[in-house]
Amino acid sequence: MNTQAAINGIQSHHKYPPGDLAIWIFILAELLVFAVFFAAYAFARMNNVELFNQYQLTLDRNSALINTVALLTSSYFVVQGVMRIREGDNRACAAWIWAAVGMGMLFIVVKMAEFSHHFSQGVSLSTNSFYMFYLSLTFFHFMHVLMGMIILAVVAWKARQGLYSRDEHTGVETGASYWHMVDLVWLILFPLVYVMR
Amino acid sequence: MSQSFTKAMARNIFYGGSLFFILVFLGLSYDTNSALPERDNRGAITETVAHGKRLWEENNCIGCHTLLGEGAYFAPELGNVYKRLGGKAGIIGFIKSRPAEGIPGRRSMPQFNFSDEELDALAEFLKYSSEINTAGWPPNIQG
Amino acid sequence: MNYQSQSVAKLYFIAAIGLFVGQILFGVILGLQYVIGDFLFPEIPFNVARMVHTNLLIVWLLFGFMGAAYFLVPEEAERELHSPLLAKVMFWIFLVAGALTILGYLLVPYAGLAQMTGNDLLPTMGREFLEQPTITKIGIVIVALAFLYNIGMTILKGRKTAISLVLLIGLLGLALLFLFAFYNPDNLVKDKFYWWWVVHLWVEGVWELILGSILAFVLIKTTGVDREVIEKWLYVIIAMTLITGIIGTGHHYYWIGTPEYWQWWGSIFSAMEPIPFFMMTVFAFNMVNRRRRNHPNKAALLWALGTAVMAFLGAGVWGFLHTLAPVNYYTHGSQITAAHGHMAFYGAYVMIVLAMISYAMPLMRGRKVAGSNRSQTVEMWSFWLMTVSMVFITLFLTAAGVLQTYLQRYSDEPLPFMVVQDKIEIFYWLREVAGVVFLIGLILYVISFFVGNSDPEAGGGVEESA
Amino acid sequence: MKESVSTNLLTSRSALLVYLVLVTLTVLTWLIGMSGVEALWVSLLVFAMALFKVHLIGDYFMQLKQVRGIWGLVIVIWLSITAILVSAAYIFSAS
Repeated sequence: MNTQAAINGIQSHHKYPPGDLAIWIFILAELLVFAVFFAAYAFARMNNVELFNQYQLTLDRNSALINTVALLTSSYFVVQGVMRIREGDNRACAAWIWAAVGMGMLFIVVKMAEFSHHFSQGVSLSTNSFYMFYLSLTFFHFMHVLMGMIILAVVAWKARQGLYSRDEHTGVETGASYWHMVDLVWLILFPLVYVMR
Repeated sequence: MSQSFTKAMARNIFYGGSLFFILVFLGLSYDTNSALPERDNRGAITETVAHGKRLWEENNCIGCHTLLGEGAYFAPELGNVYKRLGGKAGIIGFIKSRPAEGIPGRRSMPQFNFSDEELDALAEFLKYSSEINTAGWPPNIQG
Repeated sequence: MNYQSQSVAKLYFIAAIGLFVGQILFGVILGLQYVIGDFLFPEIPFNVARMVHTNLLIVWLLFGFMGAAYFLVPEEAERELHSPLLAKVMFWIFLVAGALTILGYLLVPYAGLAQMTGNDLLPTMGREFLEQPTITKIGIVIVALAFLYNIGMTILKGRKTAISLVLLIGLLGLALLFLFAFYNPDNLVKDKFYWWWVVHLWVEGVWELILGSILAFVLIKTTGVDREVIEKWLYVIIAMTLITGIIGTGHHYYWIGTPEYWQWWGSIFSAMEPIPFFMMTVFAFNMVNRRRRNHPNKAALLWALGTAVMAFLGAGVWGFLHTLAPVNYYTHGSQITAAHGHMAFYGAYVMIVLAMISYAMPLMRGRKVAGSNRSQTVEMWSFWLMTVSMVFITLFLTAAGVLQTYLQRYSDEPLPFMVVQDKIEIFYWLREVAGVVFLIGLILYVISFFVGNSDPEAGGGVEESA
Repeated sequence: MKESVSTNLLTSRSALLVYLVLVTLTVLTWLIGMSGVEALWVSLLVFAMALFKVHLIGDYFMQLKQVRGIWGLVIVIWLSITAILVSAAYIFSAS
């Protein structure tokens, strides 16, 4: 079946990435914003190394690990979903995508617990510049996860309705590409904010 | 995999993306509103200050001056004029001293013929404005 | 012109051009007051002249937008306007209210105007660009609602295209956000915070939707490129505009008492604001290169391309110059802001309205597709005169602003405001000269409507007007 | 049936393999964080692992390895810019 998928799937080389090109323009814009945000974090840290190092220790790395694995797993599920729809299997595709949404849900729950822990200690955007960046970056990313989940939910629902096919499933690839972007950004965010000193 | 760039997807991104960033903006605005009490010197807003603000508006001071850097750029910044002119007396004295017919060839503030009470209210308003936490702006006393 | 009711736009356009002339006359007066401080003092003090200058700009652009909508929507919806009568009535109400307000500024001391119009009941006056008496503001809301009703009904009953929907969203946003003009708390920081919801979210938000849709309309008409392609890019560009522009509002929240994280959020997002403008430039030239016909109305196309370029320069590049917080710390509230404001407004909004007028006017005046060659030649001369002089106004103000920033804010021994103003006087003189050239360009623009009316149509008027 | 080439890089097997590498590197990053080792080179190592992970996501999950031209390089370009800016800031702040 896997070989079949490979044969039926996509050709070895393309001019454009999978999904609607419009989403890729959007992805580029988002990536640009995040890149600037990351650089801003790194340069702001330059002037406040001690402060950043001190408050970084108040973050919960275990939660961050769970969240990273959750996003990676969901991305993997999405990949499975894309492969299934390339075989024309709407039901399996929907199941995988719903599983990815579930992993997104896990991320949301863990992240909310983290936020509420910080808020209960009176931490806000105005506390200091480390927390400003931590909250800004994670909140901004958090919103992206929510948006990605909505997109994936729509894709899964449409797949369940049998609205995609082996030949026409751009919608699935579009949603998948966006979700991978959300995952990808977190992969930088996690070491940068939680680990690197 | 046929390449596609569809109007429908572009439209969805417009609606979704706009809504998304409106929500982020509202979130930040909410936070700003809860952080403002620490910065905006609201404790100092008395009846007199409010009266001063009304006078500031009803004489269109912003049409020449800037306040916290916003307004016209024809006359000096007034966000820190309380400090620059050394207190209320300096402000009141300046406003009172303006010649009604102006100064030949030069810019001059009009003579508004304010009452003493109005002058005090304006000065109080400018004092309140000068004590807002503006993140260190302007860079120096000249505004 | 395919629909009879489109012709109401003519009224709006004529009013817009008339008010434009008034705006520039006052602009020239202002420029002179910068160098001859007592010019017209105390009869027309600077603040009054400036109020007239900026308010006329806003009002004539609104007339332009409304006219554009009345012309564009029937064509897009493929039906007559819902109520041409309502459009005419609202035109006169708006014109009279606008004229009375301007006369009020000029004839009555501002404080007296505030008292006459009952500013005490609901104080909204005396804030930059929102100087209109409260009653005028209420009038604006009523006119806007009637206008939206008229446009909305037309779209609802007819064909719904991306262009008319985007235009409608832009106009709706314009009306909605204007409501924040009525919020004026005693707390100065809150006042300023929400004041930007009108000002910034207008010019760097919803107005750009209006700009985008008018540009798309003119491009479809003049290039004949597939609607599908143009509308697709319209969506992408305005999406980018809102993505960057909404949080980009943060670049106004650096020094007005708002929390300091805005320095980061504002810098990051507003640094991206040139992107949609750049995309618009590339898009416009691309469409023209792919054109499927040579439209005889060369002037309209020139204005459309001019918009794409000048909006990028004025709003994009000149905005970026001072949008980053560390730069803005020194340039905030200096002549740099004035430089940016002039070119951005001209490039983005003045030019797009003129592009629409240029396209629509010949049709409403009974031509098949375009004016005569002679009239177009004069119009194109006016384009270059106005555009080049605006570039120079911007350059001179930028030079003034850089010097001002250095002398007053950055040097080791900062000089007082008025001392600095004297030192940069030469640039104000040069700006005034450029301003006069702009006025000449504008006069030429008006003349272009009276030239060559008996000449045959450019290109013989052979082509389809669809 | 479309033209098919057997060199399709995204198969169930390769996807699983990539996924396992990603998780392993993530756990490794976490371990380094928990170990309390502090040095510039450790931070840069962690960062390099993150960059590699992003590259894997781009090439395999987003399937950019199969895309010719500029679109196939978008993630790599993004990565390079981010990498240069962030590591420059870290190197400067350590010295």
